[in-house]
Amino acid sequence: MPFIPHTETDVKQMLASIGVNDIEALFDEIPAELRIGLLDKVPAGLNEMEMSRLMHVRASGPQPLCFIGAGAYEHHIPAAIWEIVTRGEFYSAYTPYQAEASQGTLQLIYEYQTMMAHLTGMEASNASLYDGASGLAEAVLMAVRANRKSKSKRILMPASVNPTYRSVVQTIVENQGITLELVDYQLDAGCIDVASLPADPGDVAALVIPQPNFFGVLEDVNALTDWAHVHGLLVIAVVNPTSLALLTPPGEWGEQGADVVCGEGQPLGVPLAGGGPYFGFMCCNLKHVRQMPGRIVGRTVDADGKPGFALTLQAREQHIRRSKATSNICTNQGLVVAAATIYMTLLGAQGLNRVANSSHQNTQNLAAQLNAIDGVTMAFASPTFHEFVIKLDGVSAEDVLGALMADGVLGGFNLNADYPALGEAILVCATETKTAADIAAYRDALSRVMSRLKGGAA
Amino acid sequence: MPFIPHTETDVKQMLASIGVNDIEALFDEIPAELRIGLLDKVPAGLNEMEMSRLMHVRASGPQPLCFIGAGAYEHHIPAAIWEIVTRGEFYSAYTPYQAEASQGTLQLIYEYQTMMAHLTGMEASNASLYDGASGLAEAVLMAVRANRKSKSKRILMPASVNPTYRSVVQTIVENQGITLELVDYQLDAGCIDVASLPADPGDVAALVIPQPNFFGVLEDVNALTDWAHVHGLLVIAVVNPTSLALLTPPGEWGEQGADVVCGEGQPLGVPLAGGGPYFGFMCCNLKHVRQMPGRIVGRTVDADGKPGFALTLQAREQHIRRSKATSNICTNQGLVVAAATIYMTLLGAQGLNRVANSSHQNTQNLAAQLNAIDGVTMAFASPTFHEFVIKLDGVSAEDVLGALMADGVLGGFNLNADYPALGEAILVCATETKTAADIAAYRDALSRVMSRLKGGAA
Amino acid sequence: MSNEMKRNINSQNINGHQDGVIFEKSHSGRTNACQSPRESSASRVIPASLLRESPPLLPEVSEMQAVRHFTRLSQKNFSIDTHFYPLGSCTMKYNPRACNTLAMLPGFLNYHPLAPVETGQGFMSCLYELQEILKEVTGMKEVSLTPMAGAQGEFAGMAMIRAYHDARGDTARCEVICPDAAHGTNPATAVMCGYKVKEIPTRADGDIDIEALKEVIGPQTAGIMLTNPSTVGVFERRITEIAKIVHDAGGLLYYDGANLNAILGKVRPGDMGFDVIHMNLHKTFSTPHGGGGPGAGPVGVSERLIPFLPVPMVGYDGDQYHWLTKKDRPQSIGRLSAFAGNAGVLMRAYIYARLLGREGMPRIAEYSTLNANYMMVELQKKGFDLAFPSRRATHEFIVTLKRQAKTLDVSAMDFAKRLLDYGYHAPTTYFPLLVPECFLIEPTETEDKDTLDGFIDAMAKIQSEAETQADMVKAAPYTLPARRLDDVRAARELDIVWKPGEQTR
Amino acid sequence: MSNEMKRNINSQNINGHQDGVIFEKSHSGRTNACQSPRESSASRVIPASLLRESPPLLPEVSEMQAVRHFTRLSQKNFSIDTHFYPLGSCTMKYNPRACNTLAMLPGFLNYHPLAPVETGQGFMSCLYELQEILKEVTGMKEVSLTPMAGAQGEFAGMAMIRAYHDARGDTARCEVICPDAAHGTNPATAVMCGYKVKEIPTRADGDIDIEALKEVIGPQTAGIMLTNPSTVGVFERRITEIAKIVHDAGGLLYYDGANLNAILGKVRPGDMGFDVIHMNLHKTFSTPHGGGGPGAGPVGVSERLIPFLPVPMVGYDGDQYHWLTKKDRPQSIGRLSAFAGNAGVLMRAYIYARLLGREGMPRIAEYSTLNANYMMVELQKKGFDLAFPSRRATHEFIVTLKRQAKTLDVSAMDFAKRLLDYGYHAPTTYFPLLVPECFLIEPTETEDKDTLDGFIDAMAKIQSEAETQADMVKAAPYTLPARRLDDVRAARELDIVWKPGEQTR
Ligand SMILES: Cc1ncc(COP(=O)(O)O)c(C=O)c1O
Ligand SMILES: Cc1ncc(COP(=O)(O)O)c(C=O)c1O
Repeated sequence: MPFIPHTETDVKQMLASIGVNDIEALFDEIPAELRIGLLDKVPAGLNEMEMSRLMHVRASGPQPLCFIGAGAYEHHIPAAIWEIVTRGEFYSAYTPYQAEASQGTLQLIYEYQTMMAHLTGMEASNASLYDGASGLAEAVLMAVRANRKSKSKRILMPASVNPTYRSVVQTIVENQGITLELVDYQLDAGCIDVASLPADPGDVAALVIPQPNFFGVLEDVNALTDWAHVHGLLVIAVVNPTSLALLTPPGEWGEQGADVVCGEGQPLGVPLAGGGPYFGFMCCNLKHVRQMPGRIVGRTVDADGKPGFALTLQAREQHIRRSKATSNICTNQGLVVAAATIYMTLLGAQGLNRVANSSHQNTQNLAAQLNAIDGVTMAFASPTFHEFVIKLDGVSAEDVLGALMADGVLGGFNLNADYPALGEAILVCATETKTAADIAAYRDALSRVMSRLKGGAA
Repeated sequence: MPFIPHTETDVKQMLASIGVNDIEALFDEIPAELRIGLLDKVPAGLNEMEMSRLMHVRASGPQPLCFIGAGAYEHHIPAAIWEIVTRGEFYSAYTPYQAEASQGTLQLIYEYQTMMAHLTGMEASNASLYDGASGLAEAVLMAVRANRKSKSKRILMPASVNPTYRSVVQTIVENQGITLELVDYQLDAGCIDVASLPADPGDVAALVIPQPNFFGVLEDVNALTDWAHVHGLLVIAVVNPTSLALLTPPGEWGEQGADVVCGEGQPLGVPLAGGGPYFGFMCCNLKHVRQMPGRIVGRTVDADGKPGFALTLQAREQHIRRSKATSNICTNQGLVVAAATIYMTLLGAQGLNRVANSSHQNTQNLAAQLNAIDGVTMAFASPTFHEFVIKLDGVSAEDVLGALMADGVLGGFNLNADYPALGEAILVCATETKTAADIAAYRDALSRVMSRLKGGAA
Repeated sequence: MSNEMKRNINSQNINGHQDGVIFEKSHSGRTNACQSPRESSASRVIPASLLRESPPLLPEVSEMQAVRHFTRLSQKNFSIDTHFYPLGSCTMKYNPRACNTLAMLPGFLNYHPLAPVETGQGFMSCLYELQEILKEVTGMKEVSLTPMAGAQGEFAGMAMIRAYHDARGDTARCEVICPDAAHGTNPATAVMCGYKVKEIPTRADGDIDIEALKEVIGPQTAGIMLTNPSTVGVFERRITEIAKIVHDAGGLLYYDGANLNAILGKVRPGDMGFDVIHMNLHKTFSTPHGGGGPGAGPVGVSERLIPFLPVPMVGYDGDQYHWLTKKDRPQSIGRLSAFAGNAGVLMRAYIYARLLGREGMPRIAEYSTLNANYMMVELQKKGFDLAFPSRRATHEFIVTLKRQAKTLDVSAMDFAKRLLDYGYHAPTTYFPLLVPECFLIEPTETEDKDTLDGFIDAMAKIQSEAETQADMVKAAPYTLPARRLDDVRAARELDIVWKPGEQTR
Repeated sequence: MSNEMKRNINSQNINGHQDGVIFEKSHSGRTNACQSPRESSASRVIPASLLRESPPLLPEVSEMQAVRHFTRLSQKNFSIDTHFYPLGSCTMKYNPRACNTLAMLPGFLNYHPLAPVETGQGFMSCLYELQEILKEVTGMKEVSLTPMAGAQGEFAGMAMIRAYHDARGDTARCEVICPDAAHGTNPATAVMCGYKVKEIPTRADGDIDIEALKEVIGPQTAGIMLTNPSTVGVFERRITEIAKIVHDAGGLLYYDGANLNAILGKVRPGDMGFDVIHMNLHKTFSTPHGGGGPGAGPVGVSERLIPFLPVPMVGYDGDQYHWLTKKDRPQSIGRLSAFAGNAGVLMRAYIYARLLGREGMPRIAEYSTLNANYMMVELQKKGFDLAFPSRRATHEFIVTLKRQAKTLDVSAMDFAKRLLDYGYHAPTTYFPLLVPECFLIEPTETEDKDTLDGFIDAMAKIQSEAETQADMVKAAPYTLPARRLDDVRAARELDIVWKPGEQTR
């Protein structure tokens, strides 16, 4: 019996101790009419050898060259990370409820909090949320709670924020009566025009500022932050953590810095893996920490006066506060956070900076080369981090991406459905993992595809 | 600098403490004329990302269906094994010289010794030798030392022993004046004819008995053992450990059992990996244990009287006995032994028996199907374990194997070079990893190839 | 021997700097050449006003320092792979290693979530089949895998209930009923979905107080959140009656399926009359807890809630697997994550389910129930008080140490800490809240009898320690990397981010 | 608190049964369904006389029990990934994790050693390039990778020397010269190759006594086995002179290259005049020691020994990589292993070498030498006696505790055991044999200054403990999974195989 250690003798002794004749007797409180037979639609069990064979087949297949970003980024992941993270002591431990038996996990989270705080320029970090999108939803809920000056449940949400994030936020906050008001972007610049923001926005709880935004474009975060603060809005920053090795941390945006910082942690050592598990990070300053959702680890001392770590500020959480908690979150993304912590440790500020720089430069490089192809233009003139948008002339983005895929290149994310105003447009990314040859391969493939499709030939 | 933690400040402080100006000064005892410049032919360093890319390319390529055995066997390897074995505490520890700081490794080896002893039916096991072939060489050296009744350095070595093993033994023992005398096999049965052994072999130190032999055929080990003992020879058994779940353990061969048991440990949870690292196992009875080469772990007690483990009988070893040691072996195959120990633990006697059985049956099955192909016959009539020899009629083994490879099937080991008397013959293996479909795929491929090659068509 | 010497001898790693926080091992200027891309000289196009002025404070350590630090940290944890961990409501069972290895095959890890589905059919087929397996196991009509943990599954479930009422124009329903024993996420979720929470009490026999239910239910009731077996570890026998009461009032039934271990293959929430269920794959389906996550909380629904399931889901047209999105399912409550949820966790659960197979499912229920009942009876024989002595244990059961707290002044917390010294992780303490000084004990099916017996013995020993040396027990643990930690100070003198210039030890 | 209680409190895992040997956790009838093939009913063709009568005694435990047992065992080890491990002559440096991960890619692991080379070109290209790198690093003319550890490399080297003399008909050479400081494998190897060993002494300054060499050398001399830097941790300055003496006498020079760390990229054995060298890739090239192996001991040779190199080697014809065997190299001493040696170890070394690159090689020498010299000087400043105070340290150096043994009755062994309490693995003790009460200390380049300082501090503290509390030090360690073990009993009451009915603790 897979994973069941009982011998026949064990079972006999245990049943005798309980005083029943068979295991079935232990289910005698379940009403008979509810009992079921075999689960026919569940396939019969496989042994590990058979399962391994099956999964190897399913994991095989072509591995195309991938230039998609759009919220999940291919970065080099040092081998040490997952070898350590999957050690049983991290992998198979529970949430550190018994602090004394969980100092490893607790200290690691404390170190993680420290790294995230320094990276974002904030004073506090939680121990993670599910992912970047749901983390933004939690940030919105938190901002509504935290903005003591505002009574409104209005949030300004730029259209340059990842459209999927916007829809996740919508799903999560709408039942509490919070409304998201769209802030448009400039069609030529791909970012918000600060000058176009209303002189008197009324009572609004918060402004969300993406950096870089979904188009890879850098927003004028300083001006946006100051505008928000002048009008009593809190600022929620949604940032790419890799970019923070290079870009102004949200804590230093404008005069006062952002109030809540969140984002997707995946770029920090987490494999693409079909979309998860990733993790959402969230930081804020101490004045708001009691409004923050999720677990927080604090350093304290033990009975001998030696430093040690424990979960703290638990009065914010569902297991203590129940219906009055800051969030319903319980299980978070602990193991993924462990990976990110080791990633940041292995890279350090300089390594992360090189990742950011190299991604930026590869992207610049790719953009320049694609731009030279007939029928391909850059959608926006603004500076970008490690993504950019190309516009296609006379061909559909869908056809182009399909043709590229047949050539072994995943050319990017089709913006058509989310941003029809852009026409046929593709969001493209090149991180540090892309070599000059990869970039040339994309260029060559795209230029073949463009001339074929535009030429009308098959 | 990869893997070097020194900061500039560290280096300055350290040099100041030493009292030199630069690191170069530390090399001042090396004669200047011997110093070299850059190692031009060593390629420039790569970072992990670049190296990872390179190795992924080198590891890619077709993975043909493999029916080769001939000393290395594809078995299912439970995932848990290598996840545990590669834990830093096992992976990056040294030989357990400081017993108190190495109880993990030591206890594991003690458990390994126990399993091997029980598997082979012997009283003692060492902690491993390099591999099966060199292990046999050590067994020969040991037998010469251990056979007090014999003054000769003659060893009877059956031709049915793996030919590579025979040549390794030759390389290792010849400089000590030991001679290997070939014992022939029966061309129709594929094993030794006990009746054909000399009535008076003279003074011979030992007889080597393979079980199963290189052809997969089972030798009459009981009769062979008794013959050897009657004539004052020690018996060296070379066995496949998987087969021992099914077959009589050498400790029970004939009247008195074998004297030294050795073999290749690879089938016990060790990946094929292009040929290594594997490990050689060696067992004997207590009366010979002081002649055994290699490390041995013993259970003892600590200062508190609690059980603990330590290297023992070190007076046999080179670091104590130097030129009088039983062998020059120092580093052995510790980590691979850890894998084998976990393998045997996860499978248990029943699991290992099923592996043996299933391999045996798949092989029977495959043999029957190949036998039905025109131009293919079984070389030997004798019972086999999980390998068998086919003879090809009118085509060359080399051509057949080449054509099968083009079809994605590695059809076996070509016996031509080592056993020309067999004609065009191939040694074939099907372990428990082969499904009915795999077996059918081989049969179909071979029957296509045979009719193509025999038909003379391209 | 001086006192200081004595202390030195007995404290592991006297030279304690080895275990300070990673920042204390950092020295400025140290880098890991192997882990950073080469420096490139190409120019940047980012305006200076958007650039960071000083680098973030991240550790500067070598790769080996990092490996050593985190390897040593890991050793300070209890975990399933090292200890018996009978944490009630958490289902700490063995996480098969193959589930990890196979889910981490490069072909899966490198798959971009927005890559064309043509390039990920193997991956998607696993998710699709997992949907099918979970449907069958729960008896629900359709499953969405997207929620990323139990609590998000609860959110999805309650949001669907709300969407259902809204779609019918039944908008006055503003209350959700929860038993007082409910897990904290239940009321918290109800509030996140804009509901008010009404608590109903649990009876002395562990079942819900149906009279109380009848009193609070009404046209304002959107639904009820239950779990069965309940969080007090017993099977709610009158579940069919409860379902009828709720449905008759126009409410829907939410099933908190965090703990399915005791009913797998025995009885199904769908058959009990539930409208929506979430499952914690990181419990019943043995995906690892990872020191706090990630998990996965798929939701299953009855016929009437199908249109509202969160997207994406995986569809199959007989030829190709594809994502189902809001376009395909316009009434969906929408998305809960940027992509498809915790895919890697789902893969592990899929592998586990296939390893178990249809025969394995009921066995889980049988042996987890056997283990729990055995421990319950044996602990009772040793003199411990059960919270619900008249009932069968399900996968878990509750011991109350109220008597010990009162007569010996040794609390459940003290027992818990002392258990750590004996090499056992403590059971869940002080949950559910309604049982004073409680231990919620869940052994799971993967523990052998010797281990259970060892734990029972340890409990008995601690009991006798408590009787003779209460102070010793109250100051436990003694043998762990830390003595008892000061939680009050942790909250009062908040230290949640390390700052330069500090020294841990 | 009773004494028993006190002891209980302070012993980890009071409930010790958890750490017995695996057989004690075994219960008859337990199986791991997941890990065995299905039972098949087909008949067997094996005669009963060849079948086993009763199954072997292997553990019967669940997968989780196995995982828990071996995970817990692992935690009882010191290792590079957890501790500073300055074991002289062993080069315990960081083993980069990528070397493991990349060497274990499925494409490599599944490659059968007898598969056609067409299907393993990627694998073979790594081996070929490693041969080339090792040639360049050692300055030798040709390299064979096949020896499976240092000692087997030595064997190959000495067998080649013998084959060389034999090939020239120079068969009277029956002696091999070794310094008294030589590693035990050297004399043992010489004997395995049929030679007699002549020892020559080491001078007080650590160099070889050339006069003694001149005395023993002669027409009976097959060769000399040296290592440089020598096993006493100094560079043999007159190596060119020694080479001339040996060559003039018709002997060949064997270089024990177990420890190349201090000379990598600085000076090459080939340039010093050596005819043959083995390298321990599990030291200099950072492949893991694995608690005792596996290693790899490739050999490199000068021009005249090329024909004798052991096979297989990897050849490249500009198009395809292929195995070179006895057919291609008829004068080869032959094969040393069933296949091509410890291929997986070679792969790890190859990856390491490529990560280092040409610039990285001399850096290894520089920083390992810096660390050793720093520690040597600092320990001397703390009052420890150096074995060769007038010399530079190479990658390692020797402290002698003779004075402490004499005046305080605290031996090198006592210092070693007490260091364990401080969280440091002990240096190599009592080797080389010629230095009494010695510590051979090799920090390697991968340790940072703080760690070295911590070790130096610990040594100083132990010194003062030895002065005031010798008995305490002599009974160390106190904080490890075992107190000092009884080696004498281990050998006298030999218990090397567990037997049923026994109970460990
Ligand atoms: C009964 C019950 N409900 C809900 C949850 C919440 O699940 P999660 O932690 O995955 O969000 C848990 C787990 O802690 C639980 O035990
Ligand atoms: C100087 C020296 N020579 C030879 C050897 C033997 O190498 P191996 O243990 O790999 O056989 C060693 C390693 O222990 C050594 O240090």
